[in-house]
Amino acid sequence: MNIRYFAWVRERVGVEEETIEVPGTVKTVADLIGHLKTLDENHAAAFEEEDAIRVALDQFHVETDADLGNAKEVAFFPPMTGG
Amino acid sequence: MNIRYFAWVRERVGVEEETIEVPGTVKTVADLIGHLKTLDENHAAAFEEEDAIRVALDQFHVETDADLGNAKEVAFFPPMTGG
Amino acid sequence: MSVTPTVRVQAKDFDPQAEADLLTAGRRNVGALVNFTGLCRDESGTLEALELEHYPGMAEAELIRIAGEAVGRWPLTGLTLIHRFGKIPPGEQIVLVIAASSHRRAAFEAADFLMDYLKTRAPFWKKEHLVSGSKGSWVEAKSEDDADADRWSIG
Amino acid sequence: MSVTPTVRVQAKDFDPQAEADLLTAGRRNVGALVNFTGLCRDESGTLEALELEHYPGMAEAELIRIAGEAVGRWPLTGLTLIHRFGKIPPGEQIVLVIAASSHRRAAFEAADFLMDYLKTRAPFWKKEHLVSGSKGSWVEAKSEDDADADRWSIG
Repeated sequence: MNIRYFAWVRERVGVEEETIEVPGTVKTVADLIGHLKTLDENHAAAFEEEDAIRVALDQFHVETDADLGNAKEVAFFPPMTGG
Repeated sequence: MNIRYFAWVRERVGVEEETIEVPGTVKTVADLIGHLKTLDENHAAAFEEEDAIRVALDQFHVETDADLGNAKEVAFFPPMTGG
Repeated sequence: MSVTPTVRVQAKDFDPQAEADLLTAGRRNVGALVNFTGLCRDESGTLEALELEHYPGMAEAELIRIAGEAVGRWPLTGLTLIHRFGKIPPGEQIVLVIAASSHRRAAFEAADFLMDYLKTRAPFWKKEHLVSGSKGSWVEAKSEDDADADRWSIG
Repeated sequence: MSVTPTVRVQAKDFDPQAEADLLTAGRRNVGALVNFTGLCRDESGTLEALELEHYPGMAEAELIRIAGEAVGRWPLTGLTLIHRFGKIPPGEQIVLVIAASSHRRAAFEAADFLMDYLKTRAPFWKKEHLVSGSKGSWVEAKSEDDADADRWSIG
């Protein structure tokens, strides 16, 4: 699964993008966040304030209880500040 | 007193502007309208629908119960349709 | 520092971008520009032109009063109000309002307020000239316009 | 006839008047144009530039979705949405929304809605570069922006 990070989430994780193997027990976005936090300190720091993280599945906004389904790309980022 | 008319009020009265002598009993805009209606058929037709007439005293919007005071110019016109 | 609105009543056309540029030139505190341009519609092909009558002197004075109210109500960095008079064919510009502010909410609200107030208080009247050649009639004021203007009344 | 919004995400600057002209060219049913331009402020001289990061692909897709919502909600004759990314110094333009309609209320509401939605849903993030040379920080989302966006929720 391809994972992308933006803004300070990207800075904390330390990479823009990565491909990871997700265990079969990971069904939802929340499960995925839980898994990512176990990878290393950077990921743990990035997801420390879970409420501040927004998620897109295949470029659509979703809530963290969303099923990953067959999504190819998951993106994590802070609340948006465009405009 | 100088009186100006605009839009269909002007068309009905038949003049853009006129100077008239107002009797001493005319104190308010409503009094003035009452007086103008007695002048001729055109004035009577122009002020037939009194509710549709708007008034400015010396270029400020006023209601018909306003005192004429020392106003030099009174203007009568329909509801505005600019913009 | 108080803002002096630019207000013009004129027969000739105007250039919205040139007016907007004047509100941002040399400034770095403008975060939002809201520009409203009102144009003459052809009413499904029936309208040849609108004739805009105005009350010279009072038109300018009333626009200045309305602009002053907006400046007092919202933290604007600049404000421009231009209204044309005379015969205006479909597709041409009639009115321009530009509100500049540090923040978008103020700019949006001020421009919206100005258009509502201008519609019900600025002494302009539109007469239709029809393609059919018939004289057409005076455009009637809309009750929605009064309702729109009432949205801004303070308690 | 349905309206196809113009949506662009680009590094280079844009020309609001040229975009507005495209929405009125050859048309005579446009009565109102509301043009919102968002500019980079210098924050009282402390800001050297904003760096706008975006999510390529999703930024365009989300703007198209937001524009589609506006077209479904208001009777617009045209709609343009442009958002820049990259480093933008104070005084430069960041975002443009133009809503064209026969009537002013629709144009005002659509432009206002688009800016509110864009602020909370379009994947762009601003980082400040300070004049002092220090790194600055990511601009935090404002709760007012969420509140503004909530104004448009349907029951």
